[in-house]
This record gives sequence, C-alpha cells and structure tokens, in this order.
Amino acid sequence: MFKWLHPYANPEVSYNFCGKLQPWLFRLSALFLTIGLVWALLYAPADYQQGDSFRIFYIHVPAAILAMGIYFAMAIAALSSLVWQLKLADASAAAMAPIGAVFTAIALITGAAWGKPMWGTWWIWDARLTSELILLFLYLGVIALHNAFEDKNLAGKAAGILSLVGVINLPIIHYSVEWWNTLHQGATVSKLGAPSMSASMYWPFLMCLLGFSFLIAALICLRFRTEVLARNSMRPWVRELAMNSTEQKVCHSSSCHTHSQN
Amino acid sequence: MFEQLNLQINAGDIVQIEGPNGAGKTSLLRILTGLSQPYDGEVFFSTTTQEQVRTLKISDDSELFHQNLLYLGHLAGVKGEMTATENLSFNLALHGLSTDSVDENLSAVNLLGFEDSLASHLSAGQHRRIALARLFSSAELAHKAKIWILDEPFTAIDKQGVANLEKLFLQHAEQGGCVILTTHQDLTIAKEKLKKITLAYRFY
Amino acid sequence: MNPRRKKRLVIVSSVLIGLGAVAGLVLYALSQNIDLYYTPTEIVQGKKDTGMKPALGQRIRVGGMVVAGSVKRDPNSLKVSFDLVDVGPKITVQYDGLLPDLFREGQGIVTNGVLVKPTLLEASEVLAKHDENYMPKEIAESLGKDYEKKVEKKAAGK
Amino acid sequence: MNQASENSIAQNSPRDMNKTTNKLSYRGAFNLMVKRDLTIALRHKDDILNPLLFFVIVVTLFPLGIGPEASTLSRIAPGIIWVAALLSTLLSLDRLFKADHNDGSLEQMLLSPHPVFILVLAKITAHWLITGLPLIIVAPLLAVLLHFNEQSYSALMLTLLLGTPVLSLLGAIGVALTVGIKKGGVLLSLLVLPLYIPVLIFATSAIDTAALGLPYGGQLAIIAALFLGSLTLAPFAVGAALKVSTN
Repeated sequence: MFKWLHPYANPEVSYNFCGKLQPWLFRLSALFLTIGLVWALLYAPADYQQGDSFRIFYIHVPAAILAMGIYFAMAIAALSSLVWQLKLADASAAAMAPIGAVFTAIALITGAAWGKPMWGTWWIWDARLTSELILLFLYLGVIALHNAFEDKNLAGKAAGILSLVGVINLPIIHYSVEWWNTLHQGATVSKLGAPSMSASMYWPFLMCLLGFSFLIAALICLRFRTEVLARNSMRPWVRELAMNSTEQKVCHSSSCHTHSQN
Repeated sequence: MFEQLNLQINAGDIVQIEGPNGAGKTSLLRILTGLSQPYDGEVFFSTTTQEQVRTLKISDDSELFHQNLLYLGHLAGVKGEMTATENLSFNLALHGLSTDSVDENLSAVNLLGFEDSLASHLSAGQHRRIALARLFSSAELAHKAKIWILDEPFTAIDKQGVANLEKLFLQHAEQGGCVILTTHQDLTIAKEKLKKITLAYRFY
Repeated sequence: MNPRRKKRLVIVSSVLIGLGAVAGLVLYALSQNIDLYYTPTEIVQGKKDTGMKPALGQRIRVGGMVVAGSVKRDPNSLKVSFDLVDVGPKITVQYDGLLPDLFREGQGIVTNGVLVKPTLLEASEVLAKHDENYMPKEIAESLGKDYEKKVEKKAAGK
Repeated sequence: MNQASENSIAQNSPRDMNKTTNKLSYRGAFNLMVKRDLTIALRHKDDILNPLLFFVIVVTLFPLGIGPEASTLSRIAPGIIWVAALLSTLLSLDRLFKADHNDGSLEQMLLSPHPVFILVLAKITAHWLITGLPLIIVAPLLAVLLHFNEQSYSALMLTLLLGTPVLSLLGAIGVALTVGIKKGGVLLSLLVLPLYIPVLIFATSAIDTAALGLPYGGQLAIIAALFLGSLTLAPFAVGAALKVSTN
C-alpha cells in the first residue's frame, strides 16, 4: 500500500525532493502572504466591536493554529520513527521543533498585545493561553533534550518519546484550564460549519493562513535538508555533494572558462 | 565503527574479541546483547523449542533471549548499600536462579569472609568478583544462561582467579554454552578451542 | 495457549482495562458540573444543582452582562460602579481601576472580587469578554441590536 | 514405609526443579525489585529525609515571605503545599535511575529475563513509598501551620494520595530520558514540570472547592484518571526511554 512512499525513505532521494520543492514553497508563501497581509491590514473592514485592533488576528490566529499543527506533525513523525524505525522521520521531527517554538512564541506575544487593549490584561490563565504556553515549554523541552545528546539518533528517539508524552498532556492541560476560566473567545474558524466571520474578513485570513503554512513548509524543508546532511555526513553521496559544491565555489571565484568550455 | 562484520557463534564456542582501545569491542558486545542498536544490521539468535529450531531477531523476543544471556559489562552492577551476599542473591533471583549456594559461589571468587560486608566497603576488584560469582552459580546448564558475554572479565583479577575462570569457560563450553569475551590478556586456552575476532582501529 | 501469548494477553488486557477506567473517570468528571463561576442569579438564588450561595467576604468570580444605563463613574477618580445581570436578578459591582476598551453597556464581562454585601461585589479585576464573531460595523448595524444582544448573551452564558 | 519415602522423593523432585528453574513470575520480580530499592533507601536514609526536609522548609518559607496573616495564608495554602510537593518530588527523582545507571545495575535490569516495564513499575512504586508517602504523612501538620481551611483536610489528603504517585510516574519518564546525560538536572525540571501542571491544577482546584463546601468529586475523578492513565502508560514510556538512554 505504501510502496510509492518507499523511494522517499532513502535520504538522498528525499533530500533532492525537498530541494526541488523548497523554492516553490517559498514563492507560494511570498505570494499568499503579500496578498493576504496587504488585504488584511489595508483593505479588510474594521471590526464592529474592536475596530482596527482586531487586525492582529491575521497574524495571531494563523500562528496559533500552525504552532499546534506543527506539534502534532512532529508527534506523528516521532511515532513513526519509534514504531517503524524511520530515520528520516526523526530528522523531520528535529527540523520542526524550533520552527514550532518560534510560531508558538509569535502566537503568545501577539496574543498578549491583543489582550491588553481588548480584555484589559496582558495575560490571563485561560485554557488557550495556558495550553499555548505549555506548548512552548514542551517545544523547548524537546529542543533541549535534542541538544543534550551527542548522538543524533538517540537524541531523536528521546525527543520523540517526550513529544509523544506531551501530545497526551496537551489536551489535558487545555481542558483542565477550561474548567477554571474562559475569557478567550470561542474558536472562529476551526468549527466545521461556516466561519463566524464575514466573508470580507475571512478571505484575507485564509490567504494569510495559506501563506504562513507555505512559509512553514518551506522552512521545514530547509531545516530537514540540513538535518539529513548532518546525519548522513559519512555517506558517500553527501561527500560527493560536498566535493561538488566546493569545486563549484572554486570555479566561481577563479577562472571558470576552462571548466565551462569543457 | 565497524562495517561488514558477519559472525556466527555456535554452542560450545569460546570467542575472544580483541583490538586496540577504541576499536569498538565494547560497542560490539553491547550490540550483541541488544543494549545498543546497530546503526545498520541485525543480530539473530536461535532457539530450540519442541525439536524445532527458530531463528529470531533479538528484538522479536527479548525476554527469551535474556533468559539465555549473562552479560557482565565494564560496570559491575553492584550496589554499595547492600552486602556481597545480598547483591549476588538479588542478581541470581532476578534471573530466576536458586540462591541456595551463594556462599559457595562467593568463595569460588575468593570473597570468603566478605559475605556480609557492605559492598561500598569493598574495592573495585572485589565488586567485579561479586559480579563474576554469578558465573559459578551451580544450577544446571539447562536452567542457566547459555550465552555469556563478558566485557574485560579479567581486570582486577589475580592469576589464580584468571585460571579458575578459564577452567570455568571451558567447562561451560563443553556443556553446550558459549562464551564471548574481550580481553587484553593472552588466554591459556588451547588454540583450537578459541576463536579470535580482531577489530582494527579505523580513522575517518 | 503458549505462555508467551498468555503473558502478552495479560499485558494488553490490563492496559485496555486501565484506559477504559480512565475514560470512565473522565466521563464521570465531565458529568459533574465544575465551575468556579457564579452568575448574578446564582449569587442571589444559589447554584442551580446544589443551592450553594457564596458567603459574604468570599472571593468569587462572576460572569454577566453590564446593564444598560447602570454605569456610574466618579468624576474625580477611576472609581466606577455598574450592575451585572444574566437572566434573573442583578447585582452591583464596584471597581477602582482602568476598564478595558471593550467594556461598555450591554457587554459580557468577567470580574473577580469579594462579595461585601449579598448583592454587592467589590471587584479587584474586570475583564471584558468578546465573542468569536468578527464583522464590519455596517453589517453589525444592519443585523441590528437584537443580533448583537443574542450573541452577547451566548457569550456571557458560557 | 520405604515405598512412601520413595514416593515423596519422586514428588519432591519436580518441585525442586521449579525452585531452581528460571520462571519467576511478574509479581515475584516486582516484589524483588521493590524490596531491593527499599533496602537501599533504608540504609541510605538521606534519600528519604532530604526531600522531606526540603518540602517542610519550602512550605515554611511562604509565611515568612508573605506575612503571617491567616486569611491570606489559608487562601494560598493548597497551592503552597502542592507546589512544594512538586519541587520535592523533582528533587528526589534524580536518585530513581541515576545511581543504578552509574554502577551498571540498570544494564543488568534491562537484560534480565523480565519485561522492563515490570521492573520499572517496581522501582517507581519504591520511589513513591520512599518519597510520596512521608510527604502525605507530614502534609496535615504543615497544613495546620498554614491555617488550612478545616473543611478541606480530607480533600488535601485524597489529592495527595492520588496525585503523588502521578508525580513519581511522570517524573520517571523525565529521569529515564535524561539519565544518560551528564548535567541532566536542570533539563529534568524543564521536561517534567510542564507535565505536572494538570495534577497541580486539579488538586488545588479540588481543595479550593472543598473549602467552599462544594462537592469536589469531579476534580478527584480527573486526578484518579491521571493516576490510572500514567500507571498504565508511563512504565512503557520509561522502558523505551531507558533503552534509548543506555544505548
């Protein structure tokens, strides 16, 4: 069933595949982000209650959604690396963690900046805010654990176990705090039905979400490739790659004509 | 570390793995026990159940494999807070062996008189000997570990002790067990009974 | 059954039993109404299921809607008082401090404070709650006050 | 007569065989391990006393820092006791696998013919008996010092009884992950404390609710669920983590 996936389990193939994918992802993200942000920040109508302040929504919400999304992707990668011993899944989990941490931080900071004028407080110990904060801690724990091991393979496994434990913990924390206090509004867009947002505001949001998703995908590709290189540095294909690139550099800096004529 | 290593060890073999420091002797032993996973490659073991030989990966049934394994690593695994007797009895009991002959086993490794002293008062060599005493456990072969994997068993052991151990290895091999060990010392075991694997040190 | 399979069965079944018990306990917990929230009605009449009323001097959290026309500001200081309501009787809240932007009459808010009289709360914190609906002003106006009220009632009731 | 004795020998021999053979039940292995760890702890009393002393000192710091006003103290007492319990458990976790890792007995444990999770569960049980139980015994005394609300003593005891094993179980995962790392202490707290948050929230919420005279069965059920959940899953996670750490 998964036969078509098989070639991608080879580090060299997936390295090259991501290399081809990456520029396109960057272009798409630039396209969508430009359209989405310009539309959202300049042309979308102001909210009836919150005025222009609500525009931070267009950065805050995509960041928050994607921060969670990256964590789940990382946990799935960790699970598949632990169960099926996929070394590449390890590399991709390692690639995702810092990006996820950065987006969690963005979501928290923009959330605080939004909360002060709207709710009257920078911070409230509310379900979403707390679970997002714990998410940041979990990301930092995974990264720290990753760095603590010298052997990348072991580091991946250990960090994988932690991220799986964390994935169980996250919903618990979320609901535990929900019982306390709910100041944060309900979900606007994660509902299955129609979004509770008018279309003139919703479309730019979708653009932004897509733009950020492509940006994240591109960044993951970038980091994934370096992870693959670092883990396979002894393999012949990586050495060849390194040789070629140094040759090219030499070629760029000095007289290149003989080479190009050849 | 090492590449393209392919070895098969049968019942009755005594295998000495040698090589300079850092060649990967300990790593190889740990891979054979299943403590470490090799970057690439597999370790298999065979079992006979009801006249039928099965070959399994270690990870397939590690419990069964561990029933047949006795590993002594660099660290003796001796708790300082317990006496020599308690340490040995615990180790034997954990492996499901009788603890009736603990005193005899301890005397076999020259620890007579130290049975009830806390291990923290004993020297490193004595710790090693507490660990080695497990080898002398008098249970019949059918019930004790067939595969002995020993990392530098002779460090801090005197000449007489080494001779005793060698005799024990031969006896174990004759009964159908196998011994895999690393050591820098030359063994006095006859050449035809001893297999040697030499790991070379490689620079990258 | 060979002993190895039997052991495996024991392990798997005990894990399943454990997880089943977890699910059961969580369901039980969810059926219990856990909230440390009071609505103005509950302060006056007691909690719906237990009839518990908060004692005087007790720190509580109250959620409700600001009654239109009830906000009185002290011209010389930041002191402000207003009434909170949900479906039944109302209570009065006194607060000394900066109110959030979203605070306005008819808005759902959450406040922490000490109950000083049966229907008077001395608030230490007033937090405005906004809902998950975003729309331009024109649409909100065209939908009319009714819609706005309905939405806020929903938000306040949560 | 003669025949009878022969008979008895014949009956005896299989039993003798059983005695020397390798089958040690799960329960036998579990008991053996708990007994060993308790013996070690009793001979090494610091393991029991230091975390307990730490717990007591942390709790007594709060009245000194906040001021002795009874109403303030009684309001924050559940939080103080629980946070102190988290910290003292964290402090004691280091011994859970570290000593065994350093002297090689952890390797022997992993290579024993028993499934790792049984031995792990035994070690965690011993850890709880050594650190969690004394804490539960001392807690009511400290609660008096903090002017604890009289209605919530039973809630305090119940949450501690159900909650401290969760701390040991979840903590063991963190220790198992960091046991091979030289300076794992700070890392350990970074990994473990976020996992402790649900226990803290529900325990203090249960105690607060009890102080209001409201039923706290819901919170208690959640803590029980956390306990059972970690009891069933943590030993496997710890086993996997130990295999990684000793690799």
